[in-house]
Amino acid sequence: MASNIQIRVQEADFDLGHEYKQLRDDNPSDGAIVTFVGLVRDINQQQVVTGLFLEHYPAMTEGALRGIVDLAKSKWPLGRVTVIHRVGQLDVSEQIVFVGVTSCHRKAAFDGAEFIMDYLKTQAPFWKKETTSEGDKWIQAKIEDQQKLEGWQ
Amino acid sequence: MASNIQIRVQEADFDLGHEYKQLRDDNPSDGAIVTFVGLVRDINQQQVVTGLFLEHYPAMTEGALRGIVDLAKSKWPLGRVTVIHRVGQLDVSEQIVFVGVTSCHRKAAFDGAEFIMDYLKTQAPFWKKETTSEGDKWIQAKIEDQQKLEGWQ
Amino acid sequence: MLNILFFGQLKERLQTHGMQQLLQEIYCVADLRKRLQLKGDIWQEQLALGKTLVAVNQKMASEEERLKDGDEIAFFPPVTGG
Amino acid sequence: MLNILFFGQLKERLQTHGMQQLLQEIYCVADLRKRLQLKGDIWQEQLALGKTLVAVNQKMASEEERLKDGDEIAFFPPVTGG
Repeated sequence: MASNIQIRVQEADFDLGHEYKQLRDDNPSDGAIVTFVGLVRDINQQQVVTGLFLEHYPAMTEGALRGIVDLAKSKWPLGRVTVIHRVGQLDVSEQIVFVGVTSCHRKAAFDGAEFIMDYLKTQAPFWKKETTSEGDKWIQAKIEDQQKLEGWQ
Repeated sequence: MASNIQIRVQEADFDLGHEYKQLRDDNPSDGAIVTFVGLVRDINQQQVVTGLFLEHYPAMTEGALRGIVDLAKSKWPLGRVTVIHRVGQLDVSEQIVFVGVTSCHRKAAFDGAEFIMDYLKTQAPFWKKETTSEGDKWIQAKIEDQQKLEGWQ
Repeated sequence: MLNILFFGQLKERLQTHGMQQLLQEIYCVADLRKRLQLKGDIWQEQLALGKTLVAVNQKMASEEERLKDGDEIAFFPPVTGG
Repeated sequence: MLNILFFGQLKERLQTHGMQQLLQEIYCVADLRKRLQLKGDIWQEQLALGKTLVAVNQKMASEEERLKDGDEIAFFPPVTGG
């Protein structure tokens, strides 16, 4: 079912309506579609944020995302899955990441999308550097994200 | 924050891209947006489905949906919430329901959207009648939906 | 007078959208349910407790909910939207 | 020869994108980590176990993962995408 999985790592923005159409068209057996979009917030840990730089490990990134999607598909009856992650320089309110999942079942679609985001947050090789009112700084990984991951095991 | 809640019960279709834009625009403090769409499946309980009729209790429906959204907002830090539910005659693959939720936190956005769907499924006054290969029949409520609801308590 | 409504499969089985009912000796939802069930076998069966939900003035209600003149009471099967 | 890469904050702190390293007496990830830590105080500190993750040939790896000629080994801080 490899053709049902779309993974893209790109500088360009994406369009939710377009991605949703790709998940929905000619797919009459899946009754549930869940999408997640992550955006650049204007405030993080009490500091004003004016932008974000996203670095990644190009040779590894797509493979890591594909591994996460395969793992999700082994756990739930997912139909189509799209993951898009942007890299490079982003402004406040810009879209960072898209996860879209279809399934015959509502709970599988919710679980699959959340699982992919939780794994992506802790396993995919991306690093964020924020431009804040007090200068540039690398975002530190959150212990909660690691703990949330363990909830799936 | 009543203006952050949009609730619509309508015969007309809806456009995900448009609803997403309403949730996202001028909302720089919410970094997570989760959407759910439910669609008419072509097969249900091993029978071919050719359409769906959705009846509701007009005087009660919007109030019931608003109560569900208020309950979700009391449990998680949700920003904007949109719920759209269609009524009347629908064909296979048509959109039935939309739930869109924004939050500063990813987990709150996922939980809020799933909670609203779970409550909607068991508490909002809608009834589905399927047109199948073996004639029209009212869909029976699923015990799993009731059990899933209890998981939130 | 109570305004009574039926929805979904219940409406089809009873072959009516609703009716009006005098409050006479009806104090709560349970009293009204029992009174309606006296209207015949199909009413007895279709309005059985546990088979239908009830809303009073557009809010989900219990069997103990008290009724007063002018209330709108809706009976319906478990909901199946979404 | 091993091809070594650094990413994120680690790359900035070490002031290098990466380097090549002879396999001599390096059998697994742990050996390589210790060898690199000998390069100075900042290396000692930044490559401390638990502070950096490691991938071998683009897959997350443990300290025990065996290394062979031509492997690509990447060290990086805990990831922060999404």
